Parts: sequence; C-alpha cells; structure tokens
Amino acid sequence: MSIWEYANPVKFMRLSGALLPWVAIPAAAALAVGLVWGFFLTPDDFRQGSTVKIIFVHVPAALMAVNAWFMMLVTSLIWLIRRHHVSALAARAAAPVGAVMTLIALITGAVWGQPMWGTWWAWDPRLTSFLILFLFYLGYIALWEAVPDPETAADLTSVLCLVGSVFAVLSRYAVNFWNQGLHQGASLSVAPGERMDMTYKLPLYLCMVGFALLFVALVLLRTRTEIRARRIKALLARERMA
Amino acid sequence: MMPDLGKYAVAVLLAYGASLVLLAGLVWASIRRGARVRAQLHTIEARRSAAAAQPPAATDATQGKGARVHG
Amino acid sequence: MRALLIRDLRLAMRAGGGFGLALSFFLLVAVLVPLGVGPEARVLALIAPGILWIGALLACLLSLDRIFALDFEDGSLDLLVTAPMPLEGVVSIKALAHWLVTGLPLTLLAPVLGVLLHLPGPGYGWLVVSLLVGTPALSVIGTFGAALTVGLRRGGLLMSLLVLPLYVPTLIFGAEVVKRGALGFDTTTPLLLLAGITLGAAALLPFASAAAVRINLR
Amino acid sequence: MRALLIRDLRLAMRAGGGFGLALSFFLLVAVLVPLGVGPEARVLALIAPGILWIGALLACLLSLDRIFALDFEDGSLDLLVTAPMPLEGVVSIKALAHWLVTGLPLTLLAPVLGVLLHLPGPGYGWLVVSLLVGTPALSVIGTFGAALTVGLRRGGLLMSLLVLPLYVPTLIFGAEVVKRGALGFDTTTPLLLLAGITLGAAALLPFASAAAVRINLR
Amino acid sequence: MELVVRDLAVARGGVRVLEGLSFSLSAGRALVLRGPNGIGKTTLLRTLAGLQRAEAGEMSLPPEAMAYAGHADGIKPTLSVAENLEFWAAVHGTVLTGAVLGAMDLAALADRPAQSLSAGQKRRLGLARLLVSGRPLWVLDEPTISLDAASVGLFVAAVRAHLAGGGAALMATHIDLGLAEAAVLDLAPFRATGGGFDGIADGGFGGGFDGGPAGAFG
Amino acid sequence: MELVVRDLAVARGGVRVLEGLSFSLSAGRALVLRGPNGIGKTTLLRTLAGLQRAEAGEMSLPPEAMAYAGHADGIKPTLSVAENLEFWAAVHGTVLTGAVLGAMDLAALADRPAQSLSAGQKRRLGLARLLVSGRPLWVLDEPTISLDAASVGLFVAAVRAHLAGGGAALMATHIDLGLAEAAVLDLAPFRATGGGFDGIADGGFGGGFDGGPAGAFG
Ligand code: HEM
Ligand SMILES: Nc1ncnc2c1ncn2[C@@H]1O[C@H](COP(=O)(O)OP(=O)(O)OP(=O)(O)O)[C@@H](O)[C@H]1O
Ligand SMILES: Nc1ncnc2c1ncn2[C@@H]1O[C@H](COP(=O)(O)OP(=O)(O)OP(=O)(O)O)[C@@H](O)[C@H]1O
Ligand SMILES: [Mg+2]
Ligand SMILES: [Mg+2]
Repeated sequence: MSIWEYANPVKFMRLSGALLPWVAIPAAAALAVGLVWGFFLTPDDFRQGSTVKIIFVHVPAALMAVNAWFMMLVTSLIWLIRRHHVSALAARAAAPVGAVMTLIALITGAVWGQPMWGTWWAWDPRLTSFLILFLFYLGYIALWEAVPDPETAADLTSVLCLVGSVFAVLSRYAVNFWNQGLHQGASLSVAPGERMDMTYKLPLYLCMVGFALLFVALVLLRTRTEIRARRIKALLARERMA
Repeated sequence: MMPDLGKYAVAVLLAYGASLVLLAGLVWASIRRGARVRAQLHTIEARRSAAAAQPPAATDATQGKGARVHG
Repeated sequence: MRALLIRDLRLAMRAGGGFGLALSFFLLVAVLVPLGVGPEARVLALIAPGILWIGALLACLLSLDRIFALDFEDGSLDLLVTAPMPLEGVVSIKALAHWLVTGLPLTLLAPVLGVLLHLPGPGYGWLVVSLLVGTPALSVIGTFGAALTVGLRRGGLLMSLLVLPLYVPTLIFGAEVVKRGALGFDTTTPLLLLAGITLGAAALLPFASAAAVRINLR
Repeated sequence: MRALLIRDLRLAMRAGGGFGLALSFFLLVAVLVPLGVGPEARVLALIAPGILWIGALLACLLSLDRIFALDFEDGSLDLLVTAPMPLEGVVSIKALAHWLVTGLPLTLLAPVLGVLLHLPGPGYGWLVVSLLVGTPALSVIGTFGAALTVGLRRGGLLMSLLVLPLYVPTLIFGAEVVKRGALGFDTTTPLLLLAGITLGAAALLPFASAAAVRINLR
Repeated sequence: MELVVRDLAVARGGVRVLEGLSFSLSAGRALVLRGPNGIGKTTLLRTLAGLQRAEAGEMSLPPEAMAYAGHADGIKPTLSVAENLEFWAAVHGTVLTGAVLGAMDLAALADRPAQSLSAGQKRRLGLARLLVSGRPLWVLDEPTISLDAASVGLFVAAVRAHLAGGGAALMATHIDLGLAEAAVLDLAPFRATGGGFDGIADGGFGGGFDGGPAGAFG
Repeated sequence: MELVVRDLAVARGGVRVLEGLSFSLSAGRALVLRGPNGIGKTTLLRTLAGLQRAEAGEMSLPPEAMAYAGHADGIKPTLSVAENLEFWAAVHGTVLTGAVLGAMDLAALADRPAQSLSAGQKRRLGLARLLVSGRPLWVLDEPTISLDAASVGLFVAAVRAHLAGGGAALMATHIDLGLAEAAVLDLAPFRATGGGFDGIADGGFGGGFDGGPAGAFG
C-alpha cells in the first residue's frame, strides 16, 4: 500500500474526516495557549516595550505564508506529474489560507513598523518581497477562479505556481539591491546580536505550532469542500446527460 | 486582567485585533462554505438515490423530453 | 516559422499601426507623469529612470493580448497547433514578433522621452542599453502570461495581474542600471543580471508557454 | 435599463472577478513605482498624489475594452441597438456599470495604497474625495473612447491613445486636489473644476458615445 | 404590421450589391430570400433591421416591430441559458416562460452556462430570443445553421406558430426548410449592375465617383 | 495512411459524451459522422485532431497527416484571400497555385481583404486551406455551413478529387452532401451512459468524483 492511495478522493475523504478533529483541536489549543501566554504573560522588552508581543502573530504568520506557497508548489508538481486530483484541489484550498497569512504578516508588520521605524511601510527588501508574494497569491487565486474547466484550471495554475516560484526567488534577490533594509534577520533574536530569551521563545514556538496546525486543519477542511464541490459538478453534469 | 501595554497599546491591540479578525474570518468562511457545499451535495445525492429507487415514473418524465429531440 | 514571423509582423502593421500604438502609449505615460506629479525638474530627474522603465513595461503589457487572443478567437491557434511546427517554436516566434513591434521601437524612442523627464546626461546611453537587453525578457514573460489566459474572454486585466509580478526582477535590475548609469556608478552587476534574466527566460519560458497554450486549447 | 445594469454587473463578476482585477492593477502600479523609482520615502511622498491618480486612471483605462467589445463580438450590440431602449441610455448604463466595478472600488482601495507610497497624512481624505468626484468622469469619457473604437479588432491600444488626452484635465485637477490637500492648502478651485468636468461629461458625452456606436455598427 | 420595400438599393463596403428591390410582407406571411453566396442577403437584412443605411429607395415598417437574428447570436457565455433569455425578456418588457424553453427544447439546458453548449444548442438559444422579444416581424439570417433535422423541425413549428399569431417572418437561407406556405424571393435579378452611386437618390452627391464619362476627373 | 480508432471515449467540460467508439478509415475513403445536436461530433473531431485528450481508448494515425477545419476558419480579416492561403501554404511547405483558387472559386476574390467577404465566401476560403495543406486526412466539422448549392457542389468535387488522390476525409454534417460513396457512421449508439470518470483508464484515479455510492464523500 502506498501513500498515493490517498490521492483517491474517497479514501482521502475518509482519512481526512477522521484526521480533522485531531488537527483542529490541538491547533485551537496551541493557538489559545500560545497567544494568551504571549499577550498576557510575557514581559515588555527593554527597548521595544510592549510591541514585542506582536512577534507572536507576526513571525508564525510570516513563516506559514512562505510555507503555504511551498506546499502549493509541491502539490502542483504532484498534480503535473502524477495527475492526482486531490493534490491539485489541495493547492487550490491552500492558496487563500496562504494569502491571509501573508496579509497578517504584512499588517502586523506595518503596525509594528509605526512605533519602531516611525513609518507604516518601508520598501525594505523583506517587506517588499512579501508584498510581491501577496501579489502572486492574488494572481494564482484569480486564475483558478477565471478558468471554468477544473482540469484546465489545475494545469494552468500549476504551471503558474512553478514559474512564479522561480520569479519570486529572483525578486527576493533583486530587491536586495537597494540596501540591506531595516528588518531583522532570521536569527530569532529581538535585538541584533542578542539571543532571544526563553521567555519569548517558548510562547513563540507554541504559536508557530498553532499556526502550522491551523494551516493544516484549514487546508484539510477546504480540500474536503473542494472535493465535494467537484463531486457536485460531476453529478450535476451526469444528471443533465441522462 | 489586561496587561499594561504602555504607550504602544494601540499598536499591539491593533496587530492582535487585525490578526484575530482575519483568522476568524478565514475559519468562518471555510466552515460556512464547507457546510453549504456539503448540504448541497446531500440534497443532490438524495435526489439521485430517490430517482434510482423508483425508475419508472420519475425518470421517464425527464428522459422522454430529451429523447424526443435527440432521437 | 519565417512565414509565421512575417505574417505576425504584417498583421501588426495592418491593424492600424502595430508600432505606433505601443510607442504612443509610452509617450503618453511619459507625458502624464509630469502632469500628475508636477513640473519640478529636480523631482522628475530623480524618478526618470524608474518612470521610463515602468512606461516601457506598461506599453509592452498593454499589447500582450494581441499575441494569442486574435489567433485563438478566429481558430488560427487550433490550426497552428496542428501545423508541422513545434509549438515551442511558434510561441518563441510570437514573442519575437511582439518584441520587434514593441520592445525595439520603445528602446529607440526612450532617449527622446528621457529629455521630457529631465534624465541626467550620462543616463541616456544606459537607458538604451538596459532597454535593449531587458525588453526581450518582457516580451518572453508576457507571452507566457498571454498563453496562460488565452482561452479566457477578455483575460486582459487578469493577464496584467499575472504578468506584472513576473516583471518585477526585470524592472528592478533595468531601472537600477539606468539609475547607476545616470549617477556615473558601475552598472556591471545589474546589467549582467538583466542579461541573465533575458537569456534564462528566452531559453526556458517557451516550454511553459507552449504547455499553457496546449492546456488552454483542450 | 435596470436589466442591462444588472446583466453588466453580473457579467463583470462572472468573468473572474470584475472588481478584483481593476483593483489588482491599481495595486500593481502602486507597487511597481517604488520598485522602479527606488525606496526613498521622501521621493515617494513627493510623487504619491500624481502616481495614485495615474494608477487609478490606467486601471480604468485597461478595463474600458470590456464595455462594448464583447457585446460587439457576439452580436449583442446589434440587438441592443434594435431593442426598445434609447441608445443614449444604454451607453450611460454601461458607463455606470463600469464605474461601479472599477472607479468605486479604486476609490476605496486608494488610501491603502497611499500608505505604500508614503502619502502625507492630510492627503488621505482628499485622495478619496477627489477620486470619488473624478472617477465617474473617467468612466464616461472612457465609454466614449470605447464607442469610437468598437468595431476595430483589438482596438485596445488605439483606444488608450484616444482616451488618454481626454483624461488629461481630470488627471491634472484630481492630482492637484490631492497635492494641495496633502500640503494643507485650499482645494476648492480644483475640486469644483473636477466636479464640473464630471457633471459636464456625464450630461453630454452619452450623446456622442451613442452616435459613435451607431456609426460603427453601419 | 406590414413591411413595404420600394426600389431599395443596399451597399456594403462602399459597393452597391443589390438594387431595384421591391416587395412587401404582411402579417401572417413568411418570405424566404434566396440567392448565391455573396449576392447581398446579409447586407439587405442588416439594412432592413436599421443597422446600416439604404443606398436608395424606401422602406416602411412600424417602429419597434422587428426582431433581428444575424450570424452571431448575442449569447453571453458566462450566463446560463435562462439568464440569457431573461435578460432579453426584461429588455423587451416580457417574461420568460416555460413554453419558450420548451419550444426550442432548452428546458433541460436552462441552468447550463451558455459556453458549454454545442453549436446547435447555441443556435437554439439564439432563436429562443426571438420568442421572448414579443416582436411581430422576424428578420432572420440563415437561422438553421448548425441545426439538426429535429431542431429545424422545432424552428419551422415556431415560425408557423408565429405566423398564426399574426406575426411575419423574413429569412435568408440556403436550405429547404419545408415551410411550404412561405413565398420565395430570388435575389439574383436584383444584383447591382455597377451603375450605383450616381442616382439622384444619393442625396446631394449626384455624379459620385464612378459616374460621369471617362476623363471627367482628368 | 490509415486512421484506426478503438474503443474511444471523449469528454467535454469534464463530462464524458461518447464512448466505445471504434472505426477505421483508410486512404481513398470518406466517412460522414451523423448525430443530433450536442451528441459530441465536435468533441470527437477535436480529440482526433489532437486538440484535446481522449478519455479512454486508442487512436492511431500517421504523424502530421491531418488537416482540421472546425467551426472557426482561422481567417485573418486584414490579409487578402491570397495572403491568407499563402501563409498556410508556407507553414505546410507547399505553394499556392491557381488551381486551388479555382477549385473553390476564389480567383476573382484573391486580392480582396478577407474581412469584406460574405459568410459563404469566407467558408470557401477556409476550405481552400485544406487544399494547400497537402495533408492526406481531412477532419471537417460541418464544412458546408453557409455555402449555397453551387459551392456545396464545389466542395463535394474537391473531396472526390482528394479521395481519388489517395486522401481520406472524415466529416460531421447535418445535411445531405450527395457524396454517395461516403460511409455513414451514426453516433447515437455511442452516447455515453454516464458511467464516466470511474473507469480504470483514468490513470491512478479510481473512484472518481461521480462514482461510488451516495455518501461516499461524507
Ligand atoms: C510589513 C511588513 C513586514 C513584513 C512583510 C515582515 C516579514 C517578516 C518575515 C517574513 C519574517 C520571518 C523571518 C524569518 O524567520 O525568516 C519576519 C520576522 C520578524 N519580523 Fe517582520 N516583517 C515586517 C515588519 C516588521 C517590523 C516593522 C518589525 C519590527 C520592528 C518586524 C520584526 C520582526 C521580527 C523581530 C522578526 C523575527 C526575526 C527572527 O526570526 O529573529 N517585522 N518578518
Ligand atoms: N469592402 C468591400 N468591397 C467590395 N465588395 C464587398 C466589400 N464588402 C463586402 N463586399 C461584397 O458584398 C457582397 C454582399 O455580402 P453579403 O454578406 O451581404 O452576402 P450574402 O448574400 O449574405 O452571402 P452569404 O450567403 O455568403 O452569407 C459580397 O459579395 C461581398 O464580397
Ligand atoms: N461543461 C459542460 N458540462 C456539461 N456538458 C457539456 C459541457 N460542455 C459541453 N457539454 C455538452 O457536451 C456535448 C457535446 O458537444 P459537441 O459540441 O461535441 O456537440 P456536437 O455533436 O458538435 O453538436 P452540434 O451538432 O450542435 O455542433 C453537448 O451536449 C454539450 O452540451
Ligand atoms: Mg450572409
Ligand atoms: Mg459541433
């Protein structure tokens, strides 16, 4: 028995239905504990004050924004190579989730930027590349919506996802040309050169796990919906032919 | 209860508020569309099994019309 | 293949001036910006490299839907797909034809518009070089976007949405060349990167475009 | 007439998000300009009013070909002309539908893009007001341009060329309102002129558009 | 309801194609136009529908009496069959009834988007529009294109019902409809002889460019 | 040159329309497909032409043997009749001869821009493309639409000559061509019964979206 068994919609529906509560409940728990911990129980940073609490939504959202695109890339490839419909539908289901994650990262970043950098928005490389990522999400979703035939739509969006990934990386590199930017590196440190304290790290990790589980739960739920919508389409079409 | 957020209260609350609203909206939209699509699927499947259970009357009425043109 | 190139160029001419229209749009953008932004030479000189590149990019973009849409609507695309030519070749030729009627004339017109926008002296040469190196990438990438949206009625705006993010690296490097050139700095790195994008896109994207066309005709 | 409005809005929705696409293009212009011009906040703040208005204008412009072209191609326009409605009413309704799917959402999105371009604080209110007053003129004038080019295959670029000069006064006054507003100056005069253009265009241009449609169908 | 045509001449692309045409059509009657490809059937019908101007002669019919159906069907691909018809019903102030759908055997297709119809199904949808228009005079250009034998039968039955209800129908077709009661008008005798453009009917432009003796323009 | 189709199933819009279709066509023979509107003639022909994928079954024919002519003719309105044909001749590596123009009675129209042709003249131009393609297997979808009796005669003569020269032809049509030697295949028995999408042929996708019992999808 291979993993591709679950590319069969019926088997996927059975498995995902059983799995969903086991993902959704831990997701809710981790998010609730992590966010409450982060918001209520962490001390203010000596330099950033209470704004440091934003990190508990900002960083997990930013991570999931990138990971969601990566997942779409993988599922698109699976669709193109092995033509498993569930894979294409999972990519379609993940896109709006990824877009919202990107939006959360952008908004929390903007809100954070106002007190820290004195501006809502700066054309910093990392911020800019996130904005471009958001545009890729919009284009990807719009293409899915615009193509009536599901199989054609799956093919086209997969090709777009592939080509788009390459260009997203190129853009990330291109914006670095301006300057190194205001934004922190990926060192998990709040202030440069200073390891992040455990008081922040633990709730942050918890939030990351929560966001990741939430992402999985939402993708499962939405994939199930997409599969059912496809079935509705197929049944209606068959009914008409009778 | 509420922690003292100091002079950055607005920023922090705004960030958490916006994130929670967006997340809740996404979850709500996903669940609602899921429920709707599921209900729609159930009505269609019920209709189909009803039609399959008693073929004579129901299907002839619908198929007869199609057959006239296409025949 | 040569026949296809000639036909596409001829069609572009006959359809009320293929050359003229992209050029005019470029001109209009260059005219609208001082109108919207205001006439101070200092400000305009500052933004001239970026605006000129954006103008060229938008002019390219607006003419993309000519690449496949007409051929799709009148059934020629079906026939081209079944013709004895590799579809990758067909899309490459179409990208080339597009560049010849938009990118190339835009490049030649750009220095004139540079004057309107008070581009500093040393920038002119670099403007032409960067456009000459970069606009082929715009045509090739645009052809990919046009291929993705070929079956959709009036996919124009959707295509813009798909294509513009893909144009970002080309735009940044292209404008960077002009900016650095205008200030007398070294332009080697962005110019090499720009050339790299053009070559890479021209080598690889036709396969993606051909695949998209095939999918869309199904 | 109401049926026509509802149909046009519905068609815009179904065609892969009528609202979304004009908005996305607007967003893209606001993103591309900093990418081309460079990231300095000071420069961007200076050009923000003009760029935002130009972006709105181009987003309007790109969606103009949806107004008549599809109806022409599939023969609906022939039928609408022979239907029991005054053609002036038909073109007005089509302009209204166009504004509802482009101008109005653009106006609502504009403040967000103002953030991206570092628009100074007091400018936001004026940006919304000026777009609200000015974008109807863009739709009405654009409808006229679309009517002029209705029979031409892919008249898109030609239409841009015809329409952009007509957009110039609207652009100048609109951007002026925002510029003055952003600096805290008095905006009455340009705002009144902008309103005048909108009212005049909405009152008179439908007759010209209807005439142009009739001529083009012959 | 009577259509009277007297000494009509029609032109396409500046060339007169038919002239000296006179006929009349009264309520309850049908007239089939016949003639080889290119003789000018489409041109004549478009002229009668008011979509282009007559070169010379007179035609009289009550206002808003005519429903025209040309080569293109005016179908919106993204709307469903019922939505397409409901729109035209609303425009003409009627309502879409099940009888109309039944008459063209569209009941089973009512909820399908029009883009998923086959060629013949689309044509049936186009013909159903005539029924919802509620207009007495049908002007049809090759109405049975793409229809199979059964659908042609439906169409003929619809025409018969229309005539019985006091309507009239004028159609151009190359096939034999089996509509025995229809009169037939062969257009061959009215083919323009090339003497056009110099008649007195050509208001104010007597002489024309192809009239007068050789050398008159020398 | 032989076309062999074995147990073919074709789908449109994700719905299987024909299945279990087997036939073969060898050089010198013609096969006419018959069936009511919407049975799937167009879908079948597009599948055979390689424009869409077969759902199941096999088809074999020599590579590059097929010339397809669908509902749309692939005519460029701004090119002349001769230029249109010369392009397709160049693509297929042949040349346009007077005999081809004569066979479809286009000699007098050779220098006219294609946009000024009548519906039937356009169709003749579309059919002449088959002659310049030089390909042995013609796949034609309702080839005689808009043609008058004389032109249908020309077409039948062209098919006869093609068969005599070792070619073959597969056509879908609703009318009687008077081509007595052609075999007729009625598609009605092959109408899909709705069992599609759950066969093993759908590579690795057993189960399908419309297969399985109610409730299989929770
Ligand atoms: C709107 C704009 C912003 C975007 C799109 C953005 C994006 C990101 C991304 C993608 C990460 C993940 C980095 C990684 O782990 O590799 C990140 C991390 C982070 N961001 Fe932002 N950011 C924005 C604004 C801000 C602002 C204004 C601040 C604070 C002043 C900030 C502070 C941080 C911190 C502290 C991290 C964690 C860095 C680490 O991993 O050590 N961000 N941001
Ligand atoms: N610009 C032009 N110059 C010269 N002749 C033209 C021009 N435009 C159209 N014509 C001719 O006018 C004639 C009338 O065309 P029309 O479409 O009315 O014919 P039709 O009777 O409808 O033919 P069909 O049966 O093929 O549809 C045709 O012979 C056409 O070639
Ligand atoms: N998206 C879809 N969903 C359901 N059915 C569809 C869809 N698209 C097409 N069909 C149906 O597929 C069938 C095949 O259409 P096709 O165009 O092949 O028919 P055809 O035999 O060529 O008919 P005609 O003689 O009218 O041209 C039609 O019944 C059509 O309604
Ligand atoms: Mg005609
Ligand atoms: Mg067909």
